[in-house]
Amino acid sequence: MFNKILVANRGEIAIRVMRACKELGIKTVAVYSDADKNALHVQYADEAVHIGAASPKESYLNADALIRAALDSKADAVHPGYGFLSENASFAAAVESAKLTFIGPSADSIRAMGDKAESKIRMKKAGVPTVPGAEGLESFSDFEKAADEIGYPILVKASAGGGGKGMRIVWDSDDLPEEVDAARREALHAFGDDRLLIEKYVADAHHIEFQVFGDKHGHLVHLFERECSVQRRHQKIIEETPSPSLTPELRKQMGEAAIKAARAVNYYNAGTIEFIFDPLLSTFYFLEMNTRLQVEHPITEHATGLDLVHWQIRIAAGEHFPYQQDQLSQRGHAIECRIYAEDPANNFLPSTGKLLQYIEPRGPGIRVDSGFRAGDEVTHFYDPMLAKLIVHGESRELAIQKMQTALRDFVVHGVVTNIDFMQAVLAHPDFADGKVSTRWIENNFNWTPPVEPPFESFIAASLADIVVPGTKSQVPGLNESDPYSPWKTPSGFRN
Amino acid sequence: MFNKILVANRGEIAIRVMRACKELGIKTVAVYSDADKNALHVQYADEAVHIGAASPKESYLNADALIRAALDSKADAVHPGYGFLSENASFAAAVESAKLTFIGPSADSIRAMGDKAESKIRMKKAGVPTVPGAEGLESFSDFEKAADEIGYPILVKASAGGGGKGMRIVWDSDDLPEEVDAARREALHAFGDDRLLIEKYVADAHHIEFQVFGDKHGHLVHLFERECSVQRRHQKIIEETPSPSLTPELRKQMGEAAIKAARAVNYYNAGTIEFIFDPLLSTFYFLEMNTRLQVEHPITEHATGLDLVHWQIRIAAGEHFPYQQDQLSQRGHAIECRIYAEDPANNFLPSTGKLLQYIEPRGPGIRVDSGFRAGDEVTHFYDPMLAKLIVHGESRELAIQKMQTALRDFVVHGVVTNIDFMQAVLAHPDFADGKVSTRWIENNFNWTPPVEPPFESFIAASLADIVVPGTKSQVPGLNESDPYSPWKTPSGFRN
Amino acid sequence: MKITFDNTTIDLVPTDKSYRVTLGDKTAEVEILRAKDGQLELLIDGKRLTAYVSSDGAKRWVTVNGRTFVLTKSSGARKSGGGQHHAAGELTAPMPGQIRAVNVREGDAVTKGQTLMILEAMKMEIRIQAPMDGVVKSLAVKQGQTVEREQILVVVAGQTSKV
Amino acid sequence: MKITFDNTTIDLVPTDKSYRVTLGDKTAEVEILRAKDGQLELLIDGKRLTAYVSSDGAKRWVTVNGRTFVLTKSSGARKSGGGQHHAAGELTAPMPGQIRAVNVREGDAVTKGQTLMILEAMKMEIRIQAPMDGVVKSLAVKQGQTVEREQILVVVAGQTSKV
Repeated sequence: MFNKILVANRGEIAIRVMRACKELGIKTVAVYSDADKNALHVQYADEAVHIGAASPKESYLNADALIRAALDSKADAVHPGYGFLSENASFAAAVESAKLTFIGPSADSIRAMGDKAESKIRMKKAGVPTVPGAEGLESFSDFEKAADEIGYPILVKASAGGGGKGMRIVWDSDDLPEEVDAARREALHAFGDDRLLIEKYVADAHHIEFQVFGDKHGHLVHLFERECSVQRRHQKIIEETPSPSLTPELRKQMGEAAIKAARAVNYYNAGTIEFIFDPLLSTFYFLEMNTRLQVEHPITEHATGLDLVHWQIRIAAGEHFPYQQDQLSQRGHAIECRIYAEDPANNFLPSTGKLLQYIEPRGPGIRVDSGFRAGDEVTHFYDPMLAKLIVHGESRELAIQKMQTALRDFVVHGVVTNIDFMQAVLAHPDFADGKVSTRWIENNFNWTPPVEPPFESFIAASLADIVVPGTKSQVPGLNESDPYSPWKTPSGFRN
Repeated sequence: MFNKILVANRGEIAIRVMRACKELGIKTVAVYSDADKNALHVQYADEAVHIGAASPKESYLNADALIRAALDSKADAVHPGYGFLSENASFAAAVESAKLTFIGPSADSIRAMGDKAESKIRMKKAGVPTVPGAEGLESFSDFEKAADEIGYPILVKASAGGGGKGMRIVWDSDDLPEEVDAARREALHAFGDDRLLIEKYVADAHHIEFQVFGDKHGHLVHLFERECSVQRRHQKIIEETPSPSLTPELRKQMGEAAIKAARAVNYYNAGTIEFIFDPLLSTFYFLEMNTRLQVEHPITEHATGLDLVHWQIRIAAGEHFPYQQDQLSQRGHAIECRIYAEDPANNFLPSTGKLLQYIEPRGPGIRVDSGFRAGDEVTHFYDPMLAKLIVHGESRELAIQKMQTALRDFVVHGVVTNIDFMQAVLAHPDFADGKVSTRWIENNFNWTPPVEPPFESFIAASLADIVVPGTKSQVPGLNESDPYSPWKTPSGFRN
Repeated sequence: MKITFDNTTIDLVPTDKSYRVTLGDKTAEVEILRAKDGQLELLIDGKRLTAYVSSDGAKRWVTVNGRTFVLTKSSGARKSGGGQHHAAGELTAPMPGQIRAVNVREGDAVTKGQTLMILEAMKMEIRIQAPMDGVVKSLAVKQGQTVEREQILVVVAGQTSKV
Repeated sequence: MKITFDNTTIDLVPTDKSYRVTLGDKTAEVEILRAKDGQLELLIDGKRLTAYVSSDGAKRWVTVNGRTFVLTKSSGARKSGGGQHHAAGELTAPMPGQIRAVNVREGDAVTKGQTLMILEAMKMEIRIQAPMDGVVKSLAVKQGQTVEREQILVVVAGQTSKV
C-alpha cells in the first residue's frame, strides 16, 4: 500500500480523496494555487505544496509542477480527482515515468477513450451500439456535408472533451458556422485541442451511465447505473440511482455493454460508460467513457455499499477487486443535487462572492461533499459547484422527500445558488414520474423566482438591522436610521 | 397519516424524530423545560410548548403537562423517544385515553416487559432462555437467601429499571446490605418504584441485542443484532453490527428467540430484545426487552437500509410493515460511539459547562446525531451524552478505521469528553479481535490520559494568546503579558 | 421607526416585549427569541420562525422557510451599492472575466440578439447580445481585457435616438 | 516574551515572518498561516498543523492531532481560576448536584475509602469517600442541600493531626 498520495486537484473532490487516504492510513499532500492558499482542501492535508498562479493553466493543469510537487514531497502515488488533468493521457504517462503510481486507468486506456472520435470507432468494432455520426472532420465543408447526411439537429462536440465544454447543438444549417467556431474555441481553451466531431442529436434522450470497476488482474464488473438526465447547458445537476427508466432486463443488457466497452480498452480502476437512452424505443447508444472518478460517484457508493475511492487506491496498489458481479446489488434509492453558485433566473450564470453564511443540512441519510465553509470566497477561476448534496432513502419517493427536506436546511448567503431551482425541479410531476430528459429544463420547465419576497423575509431583515446580536431585543433610540452595525462586528476567537 | 406529532423528549433523539416527521410531511411540536428554552430541538420544531422547570420530574417526566401540550397544540400523536416516559405504561395509556396515538407498543406490552421480574416469568413460559435468578423478593433475608442459592457474584437490578440505573454487582455477601439499599434508592428516584430482583452474574458476558419490528396486524420480524459489550458503569458506549461474536447459525437461533419473546407480549412497533451471550459456551439468555426506540438504532438503520423512525410512525398510523424476514439482510459494518461529556480519568464523572467549540466530523459514511451546537450549555439536569457518532463501512476493519478518523476530527472544548478514551478502546487488540465483554473496561482496560501535553499544544496555546484573530500574525509590544484578549471579542452577526 | 427595502417600507413599533411590524396592509406581532451568528429565532403571531440574515453593504441576504431572498436597503446612512441601475443600452459584465472576442466596432448598426462580444468566465463563453436594434454608441473594452462584474462593456443606442 | 502554562514556560521570539518557540530543550520555527474562529493554521518547522484553541478564564482548551488538552495559564493579569488547590482532606463536589445522604457526623472517626456522603447528580449517585484514615473535622453541607461544583462538602483531618 502507498505511504503518501498527492491529490492533484482542489475543492470537494480533493477532500473526498484525502478522507479516504486518512481512513487507509496514508499521508496526503495537497497542491494549491495562489487563489487557494486558505482553501479547505489545503487545511485538510498533511502537507501542501504551492504550484502556481490562480489560473488553472498555471497550477492545476501544470503537469510538470504537479509531478515536481509529488517528487519533492516524496509521495508515491498521484490521485487526479475529476476534471483538470484526470483524463489527460500524457499526464498519466508522465506520472508513471516519474516512478509514481497514477491512481486511475493506464495512459493507453485514457488515450483510447479520451478521443471521442477514436473511441467511437473502437466501440463499433467491439459491438457496442453507438450514435450515428461522423468523426475526423477537417474543413468546414466536411462539417456541412456530414451534418446534412445525418440530418439536423446535430451535436458538435470536442473530440478531446467532456463535461459539456465545447459542445453545441445545431438546429439549422445557418447556425453551423458560428457554432463550429465557438465549439472550436472552447475546445482549444479547455483541452488544448480543437478537433471536433458531430453526432445525431437524439431528442428527449435520457442520460444513463454505468459505473465500471476493474483491477489490474483482468477482473472487471459494473456497479450499476446512474440516471443523469436532469441537465442544464448539457451539464448534470441531479443524478439518481436506480434509474426510474430501466427494467431489470435493460439494466442487464446495458451493464453487459458497459463491461464490453471497458474491456475493449483493457480498462482498470474506476470508469464510467455514458449511454444515450431513448425511452420511446428502449434503445441505448454508447456516448463516451469517462476514464476517471465521476462527480456523481457518491450515489453509487450509497446504492452498492462500496467506497469507490478506497477501491481506486487499493486497485492502483495492485489489490484484487474481490466482488464478483453476482455479489453486487443495489439497495434503496440515492439522489445527488449539485449545488452551484449560479443564477437560474439569469441563464445559470455563475455567481461569485464571499460566503457570508454557509450552513449544510445534516441528518440520517444525508451526505454533503463540499470544499467550502463560511467566510470562503467563491472566485471565477474555478468551477462554481459549492457542494454535492447526496441523500439515500428506502424508496425513490422517500429519497425525494429527504432531498426536499435537506435542501430547505441548506443556507447559503453571499452568492446566488440553484437551491430554489432544485426544489422546483424535485416538486415537478415530470420528475416524480421519471420523465425528465436531458433537454427538459430547456424545453419544458419554465421556472421564475418569486416576484415578491414574503412578509417574513422583510420582518427578519428589518429586525436584524436593529437588534444587538447575542442579546434579547432592545429597542434602540428612535429616529436613528442605522444606530449600530451588528454586521460589522469582527468575528473573533470564540469565548 | 398524522398531521402533527408532539415529541415528548429533548436533545438528539427529539431532533432525530422531528427530521423523520419533516420528511414524511408531518408538523412537529417540541416541548421544553426552563433549561432548554434555547435548545436545538426547540429551534428545530414547527411549534414549541413550555412544560415546566428544569428538573425532569417537573417537565419531561410530567405526563399531564405533556398530554396537555399535545392537546393544546392539536397534535394527533406523541413520540416518546427513549428514556423519560418512553417505557412508562401509564403514560402510553394516558396518551391513548386522550385520543392521541402513542408511537410505540401498546401499554400492555410495555407493562408486561417493563417489570423485569414479571417479564422473566413470561419469557420462561414462552420458552425463551433466561438467566438463573430470583424475583419478588421482599425482606432483606429474602435477598440473602436467594443470593446464596444462586451463588455470588450476583446482580441486583431494579424491577422497573433499565439503562444501568439501580443496577449493582455484588461480589460478596458482606456488600449485599449497602448495595441493596443503594439500588433501592436509585430505583425509587429514577423510576418511582423500588422493587428489585437478583440474577446470576455471568462473567465475561457479551451483550447482544436484537431489534424487532412489528405492525398492528400481527406481522413481526427481527432486524438482526447489535453487539453492545463495550460498557462502563453498565452503560453502553460503543455498539456495532454485525456482532463479531455470532455465527450465522447463532444469529438465526437468537433472532427466532427474539421474535418468540416479542410475540409473547403481542408486540408491535420498534423494540429490542437484550440477550446475555456467553462466548465460551455459545449460550444466550434473555435479559430484558426495551419497549421503545433504542439509543443505538442508527447502526441497524445503516446495516438494513431501513429508517426505523419512519417505520415507527407509519406503523403507529396503522400501515403494514412490508418486508418479510427473508427480504431483510445486513450489509457492511456499522459502529456507534456515544460521545459523553464525562471524564474517563475520573471514574467517568459527568462534566458540565459551555461548549466553547463544538465541531462534528463529516464525510462519507459518517453520521452524527446530536442535540448540541457551539455555545450551548451542558447542564447537570440531563443525560451527559453530547452526540452519537455513527460510521458505516464495507467491513469491520474499515468501519473501525473510519471511526478512528472521525473521532480525530471531533473537536469539543468546554467540557471533558470520552473521545480520547474511545480512541484507546478502538485501538486495543481485544477490540480488534471482538473479545470485549461487558466488564472488560472495568477489569482489563487500564487507561490513563497522557501526563505531559505535547509541545504542539503549548505552541498553539501560547500563539493563540498573542495573535489578533482574523489577521496574519503581528508581533505585539514586548513585556505585555496579556496585550489583548482575542477570546473576549463578542461573536456577532457575520459580515 | 421605518426601514425601506426595495421600495417596500416596513414600520417597526416597539411594544411591551415585542415589535409590531407593518408592511402595507399586513401586520404581525413579532417577538425575538434569540439573535446570534446571523440567525434570528422569531415568534411571529405566535408561530416560530428561524431566519438567517447576512449583510453585504446595502444588501440583505435573508433565508426563511428554506428560501433565500436578497433585499436591498434603501434608507439609512448607507448608499445603495453598484446595483443594476444602468441606462437602457448599457451592457455590463454579468461576472468577472476576460473578453474573448469583440465582433463590432463603434458606429456599427446592430440587430436585437446579435452577439456583440464574447466574455469568457469560469471556463465558459458568454455571449453579450444587443438588447434591441440600434447602433454601437461606444465600446468600453477590447479583446483580451479583464473586466470586473458590472463593468460597462458596450453602449448601444436605440434606433429612436439615432438622429 | 514568555508565557507560562501549568508550570511550563514557553518562550516566543518573533523572527522575520514567524516565531521561534522554545520549551525547555525543544525549539521550533512556527509560522501562523491563519487564525480565525478559534482555529490556528500553523506551519511548525515546515509541517502543517491545525490547532483549535478556546479560552475559559485562565484555562486553554487545545486540540492538536485529534487530541484535546486543558492548559492553565499561570502568568499574566488573569488570576488562576477556582482550581484544584484544596488542602488535603478537603473534599469538594466534583460536579453540581444535591446531597442525597450524609452518613457521618462531625468528630466521627473514619477509615480510608469509607462513604461519608452521597451526592446525586445527573441521575447518578456518587460516593464521597474518605481519602485517608482520620476524623471528620467539619461538615459543610446537610442532606437535601444543593451544591455547586468545587464547593467544600466535608473536611477530614488525617490521623497525624489528630492531637
